[in-house]
Amino acid sequence: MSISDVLSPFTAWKNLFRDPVTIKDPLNERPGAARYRGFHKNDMDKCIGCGTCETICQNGAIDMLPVDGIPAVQGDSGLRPRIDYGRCCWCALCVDVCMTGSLTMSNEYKWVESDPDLFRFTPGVDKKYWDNAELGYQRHDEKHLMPVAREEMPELHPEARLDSFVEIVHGYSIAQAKLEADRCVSCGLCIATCPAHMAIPDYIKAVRDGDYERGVQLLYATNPFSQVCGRVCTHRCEDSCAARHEGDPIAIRWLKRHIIDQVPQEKVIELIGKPAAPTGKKVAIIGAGPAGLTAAFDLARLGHAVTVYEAQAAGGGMTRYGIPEYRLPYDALDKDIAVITAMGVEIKYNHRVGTDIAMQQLEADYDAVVLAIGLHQGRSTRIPGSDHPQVRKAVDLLRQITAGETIDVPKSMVVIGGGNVAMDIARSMARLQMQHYGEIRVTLTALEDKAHFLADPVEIKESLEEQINILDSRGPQACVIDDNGKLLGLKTWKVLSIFDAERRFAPKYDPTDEQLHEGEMIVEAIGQMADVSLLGEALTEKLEWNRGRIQIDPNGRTSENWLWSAGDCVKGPDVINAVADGHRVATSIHRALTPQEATA
Amino acid sequence: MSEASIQRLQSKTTLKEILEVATEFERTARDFYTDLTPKVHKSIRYLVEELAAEEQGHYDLFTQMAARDDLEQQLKAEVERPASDHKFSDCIHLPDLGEQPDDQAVLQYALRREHAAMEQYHALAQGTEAGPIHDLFLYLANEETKHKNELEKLYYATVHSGGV
Amino acid sequence: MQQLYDTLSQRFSLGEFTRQRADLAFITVGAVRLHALLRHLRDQEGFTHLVLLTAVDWLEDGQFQLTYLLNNRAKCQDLGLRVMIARDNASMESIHDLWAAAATYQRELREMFGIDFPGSPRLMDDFILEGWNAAPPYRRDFDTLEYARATYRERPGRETRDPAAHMKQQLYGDKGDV
Amino acid sequence: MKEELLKRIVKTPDGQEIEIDPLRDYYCEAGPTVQPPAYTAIIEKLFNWARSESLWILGFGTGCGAIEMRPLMTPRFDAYRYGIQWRPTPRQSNLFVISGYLSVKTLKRVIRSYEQMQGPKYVVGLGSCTINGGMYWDSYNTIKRLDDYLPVDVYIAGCMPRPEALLAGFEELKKIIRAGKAEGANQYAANFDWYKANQKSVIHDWDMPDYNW
Amino acid sequence: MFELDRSQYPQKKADGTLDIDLTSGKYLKLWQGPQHPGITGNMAIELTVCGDEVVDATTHVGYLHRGFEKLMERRTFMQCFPIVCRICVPEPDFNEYCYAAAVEELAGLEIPELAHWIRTLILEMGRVNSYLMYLGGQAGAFGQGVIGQWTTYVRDLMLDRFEELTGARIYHMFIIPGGVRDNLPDGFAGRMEETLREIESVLADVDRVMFHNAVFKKRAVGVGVIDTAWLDSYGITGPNARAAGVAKDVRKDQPYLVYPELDFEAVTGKDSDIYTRADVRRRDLLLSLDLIRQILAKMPKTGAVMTKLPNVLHWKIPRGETYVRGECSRGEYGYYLVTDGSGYPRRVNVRGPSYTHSIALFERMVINANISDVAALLVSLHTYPPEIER
Repeated sequence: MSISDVLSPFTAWKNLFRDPVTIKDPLNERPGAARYRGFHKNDMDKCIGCGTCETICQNGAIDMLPVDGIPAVQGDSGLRPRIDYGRCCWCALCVDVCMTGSLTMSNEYKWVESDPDLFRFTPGVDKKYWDNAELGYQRHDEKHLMPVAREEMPELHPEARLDSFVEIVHGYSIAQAKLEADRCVSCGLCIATCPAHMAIPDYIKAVRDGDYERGVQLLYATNPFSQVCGRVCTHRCEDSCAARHEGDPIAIRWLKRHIIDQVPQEKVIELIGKPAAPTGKKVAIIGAGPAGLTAAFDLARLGHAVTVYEAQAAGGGMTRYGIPEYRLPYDALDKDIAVITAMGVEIKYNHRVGTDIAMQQLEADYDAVVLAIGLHQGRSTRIPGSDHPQVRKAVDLLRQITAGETIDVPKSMVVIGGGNVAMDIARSMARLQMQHYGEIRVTLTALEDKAHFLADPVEIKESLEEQINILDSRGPQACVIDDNGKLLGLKTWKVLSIFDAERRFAPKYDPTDEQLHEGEMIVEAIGQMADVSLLGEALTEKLEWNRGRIQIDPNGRTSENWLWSAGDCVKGPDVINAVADGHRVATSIHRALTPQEATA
Repeated sequence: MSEASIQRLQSKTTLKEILEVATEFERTARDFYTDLTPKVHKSIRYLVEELAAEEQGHYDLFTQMAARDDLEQQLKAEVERPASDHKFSDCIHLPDLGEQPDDQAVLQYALRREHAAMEQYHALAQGTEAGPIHDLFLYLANEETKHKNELEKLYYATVHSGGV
Repeated sequence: MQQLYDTLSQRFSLGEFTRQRADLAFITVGAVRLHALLRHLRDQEGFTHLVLLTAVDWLEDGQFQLTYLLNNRAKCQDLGLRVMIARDNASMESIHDLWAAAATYQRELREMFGIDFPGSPRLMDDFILEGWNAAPPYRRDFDTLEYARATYRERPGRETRDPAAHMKQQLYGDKGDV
Repeated sequence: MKEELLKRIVKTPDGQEIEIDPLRDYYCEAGPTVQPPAYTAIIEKLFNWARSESLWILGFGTGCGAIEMRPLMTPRFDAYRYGIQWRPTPRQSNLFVISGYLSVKTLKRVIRSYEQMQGPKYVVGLGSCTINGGMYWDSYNTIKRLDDYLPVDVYIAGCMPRPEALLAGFEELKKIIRAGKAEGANQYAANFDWYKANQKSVIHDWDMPDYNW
Repeated sequence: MFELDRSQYPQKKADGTLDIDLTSGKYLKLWQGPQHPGITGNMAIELTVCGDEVVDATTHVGYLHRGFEKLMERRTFMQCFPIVCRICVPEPDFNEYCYAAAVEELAGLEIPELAHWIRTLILEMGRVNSYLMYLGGQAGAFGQGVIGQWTTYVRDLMLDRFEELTGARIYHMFIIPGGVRDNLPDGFAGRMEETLREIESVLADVDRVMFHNAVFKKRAVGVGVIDTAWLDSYGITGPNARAAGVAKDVRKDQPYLVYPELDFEAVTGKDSDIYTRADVRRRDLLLSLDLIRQILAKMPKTGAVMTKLPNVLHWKIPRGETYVRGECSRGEYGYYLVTDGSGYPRRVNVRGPSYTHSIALFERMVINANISDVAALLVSLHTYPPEIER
């Protein structure tokens, strides 16, 4: 200790001559930093009400509640997060996890109330002074709290599949499936979109947990066509997936397939369990497609005796006779059908109702009849020349290929249509061409431009990989036939626009842009219709019709109380819709066949 | 309207006569559809019935119009002939409806007819001076356009249903 | 660390050895000779610093795991000793005679897990909690949320909906059931 | 109950032996009473103005939020210029800032300190924890709603609120005081039994008199 | 000057209680805290005094207990991230770092290099703040209020840097399992340099007014000596140990993050009294300022700050256990994490240096002290109550 220790502290007096450091108006002079995690904002246009913010909030600060003027629609639950500032800790995990990036934070931080109940609000709905704040916490670009890219599906290389009907998609390995299932946030927005309302988040969880037996049980609770739907479902659920907003949607379809791939068929049958005791009631089902067989499965499980009449030699309907083997191998389909027949369903193949057995007979012999005949008649453009024998319909050709009939493979051909059926026939014929001639000459023309093709984008991508020449925006004008009656090809005009100002389908053509697409064969793949001739004149007249289709009530029952109808023939083409429809009529039939007191 | 009917219409010079022919068109069309109804499959009868009702509506309009005396002056005016566009129905070729036409055939016929009617009424509207007759043709042109658009949608949905 | 394990296993019967990092390993040891082992480690092997003493409740196995984490200040190595003791009437020899600071850890373990350390100073005094009359809170079978709900009042007015259930109710709930 | 709170015989320095019962002998038993406003409105207004301009905060950092009090009381934010200052003892304070969560153990001390403060007195709750439990909503050791145990005048949202938010809260409190609406102490007196019952429902070892002024 | 020999004072019995007759009239029980200006944070010390001399002391903690270790067992690994920082208010970042590092180790995650640098930067910034608070507190314990006024001001400047970097002043929630939340904002290094200069200028004043101050020296030199023999027995780490001449600093001994790439030596003292401990901290603070400069100069400017995480909503970590430590301003801070293959930690144990310092050590060293020195003694150990009871 020295004299300097006594004097040194007095140097503090120099501060007398400094400017004060005090902030003059701290209430107004100090906005939060650009990254400040202040009060919440929510962009109502972006929010889909998936509730992931609620899930991650460790404080239980977020409630999902309906909001006036925001209805539930496909892909948006209509709920919006309400935040309790009696719980929040401003960690911004909700912002980080937000699937759409709708939830953000402002840099405002002053909120004083005497009433503690006022600290609950729905950002974006309850107007707050910070709603338009420009600064505040945003999620860093690279920071997602979950992977955003879909696990890639291993597939047959295009070169390897040019001449082969072997299934293209290999299916996920267990490790891949776990990674893909891991991406799901279990919000459940997809369930409403799935026509069968499958328990999607639950079975994805089963994949995560590796509990495939539970997965199979979940699948079969809503869908007996897991092999089929796991491969060729239109998977509209994936359009409602919360993950699609900032990445790829979860591969729901592939995960479904993965589950069913993991469990041997005997185990599947064991897991489903035995059907209920026989009720003594008999049901006839016309058509062994997805709708008919789903209804058959449900009814058989409820104890009813079910007989299915199928005109073709094998079951599956359009999934067998319309979808090529490289998309849906027949043995996969056979497995689904085998599980259904294991429930006691009898399928009479090669029995065409109306020819081999009359409708009246079914009406007399059974307690209920389901009409699930699908759409097996191809539509024609009816342009000049379309009645030439080398102008074929896609469904007929596809059926022939499935049935193993010999087809006179043309060296070059033109397909009319931009849907999946068009892709199917183009790709099937291309494979046959490759097998026969070693080269592919298939031209596909469609009215729509590529952005509006009805076909799945994957189908288009794969068709191009398989050397299909796809010409979009071409309107067919005539099938050109030479003087010897030989088909030369298809004449088309350029489509200028496909929709009118009101977004209505009304294409305009440019006749000066005319092309001739050379082809020994032309295949029309523009649409299908149901062949209702089996009904006979009397029943046709008796039934009520609704705009071209048999009229049914919401449960699938026709105006004749013994007859129900389901599937494509009443709902239009879609496998999963057909399955949903099958369930619906089965429930309705069961209720009709069961005495009231038992159901009460 | 058939080709013959259009020529009949062209040869007329006064609106009154045109209106008479138009009324006739609507009537024959209505009768055509009405006669067709029992011939088609029950599932598509709704379509033919709707078409017949549509024509009946137009027929009624014309009949009322012709009965009004306050239109005398206007009905004497002369009109020009319409030009053609390249709409969808141009390319739907007139079918032979045959004994039991299906929905596609009926739709194709109806589309063609609606299109021609639309063009015709448009031209007539252009050729008349502002007034009730002008408004009527505009209204009808608009009606036929709307109807044609609906039919096109229906045609697409019915015939091109196999997109998936 | 492997070397250390080999040396130690000549004198003590040791259980599983887990090398977690180059400078961190865990060894499972029996409760009986723990005290002697700790003394050996402290006095002979240079593990003079008791980093922490804590417990893990393996409820499903009916066991508590006591973890004694020691640090060798000179070699900059850490060694964790795992001791499994029965969960019922859990009791363990006190080590406050080896490290005075251990008494505090043992007080906490007594209060939070209900593990007895006979002879440890002020063991039964309230430490962190005051007037606690429920099960020791760090035990796995003590449910803190349930306790909080039963003891304290939450502010009313909270409710939430499950998106999937809400969509079902709004979009398709009753259809097919008519 | 602690040994020193039990009834016992003690020897005085001069050798006398006396019996003491700490909970009765060391405290006054009288409960709080509702204080009516001053006899004329103008005087009450003047009082309220004076009260609002001298918010003396009790220096008891009950939780996290206490860390923002120091910047507030030092030159940068300088709360003194607003008539706000720290006091080391409840006797000199009229504002209790509950800086976030309260463990049951602290709640007991908070009640004691609050009751020792001079009326009219005010309570400010900082952050989520005082409103609805905050991030400790599922903790076995913290209370969830401050207003169950003490009358609260103003809550400030945040976790934790910044010094500026605190200042905004104090400004709001001043307004309430000037409006004559900061009646916490009277509310506490009027609903004393309700508050006491709530307090005792969570403080299991109640070893103090019911009112500690 | 400070008696270590307790033989003439009352002895403790085997059960830890004091062998004295409290009713003898010779002794007095004196409570400091939890509501007391001479206490650091919300804790209490129960003193038994004879005259103005302390004969026994008991530290009472638990006033800030929220049960973090329990709460974390019912939160997913990501949900634990926001709550850990609350365990230590003045220097929260160590919790974030230790927790993140422990999770990353058991989950097998590698984090990007830039994140390592930013983490180190944040930890050093936090250390600066913590020391600045300490200096104000230490001076304040001797009645020198002005130091606290200065250091709180410059600490606030550092909080401004924290705010622009992390988005918050106190609870930064920035070191997230997998990396850090963002890169430095534009122009950060320049503003940081200004802040560092301001702190250095204040520290120069502190040096003159506090450390070269006859009053401070009189009160602090030779008072509160920690015997080197106690170091292991009481688990003493950090500046408390380094002031006793033990050059132990985790940053140097078991280096983590980017410390191997920084140039520094552990700061030590000799005399192990209050003054030396304060001086060690002052010099360690200067070291931190230097480290911040080194980091800003050497760190990569761009790159990823987060590694790819699995879906955190159902993130499971295989069974395992680990201990991750760091050198915080008060000594060794560590997280012991046990996982059991589920989506939740099986057990988390937080080892804060105050745990041993403010209970076992303080109770030992306060004996024979004057009542007036008790507050200064407690402050000189630099303890933060919330990390004791968690």
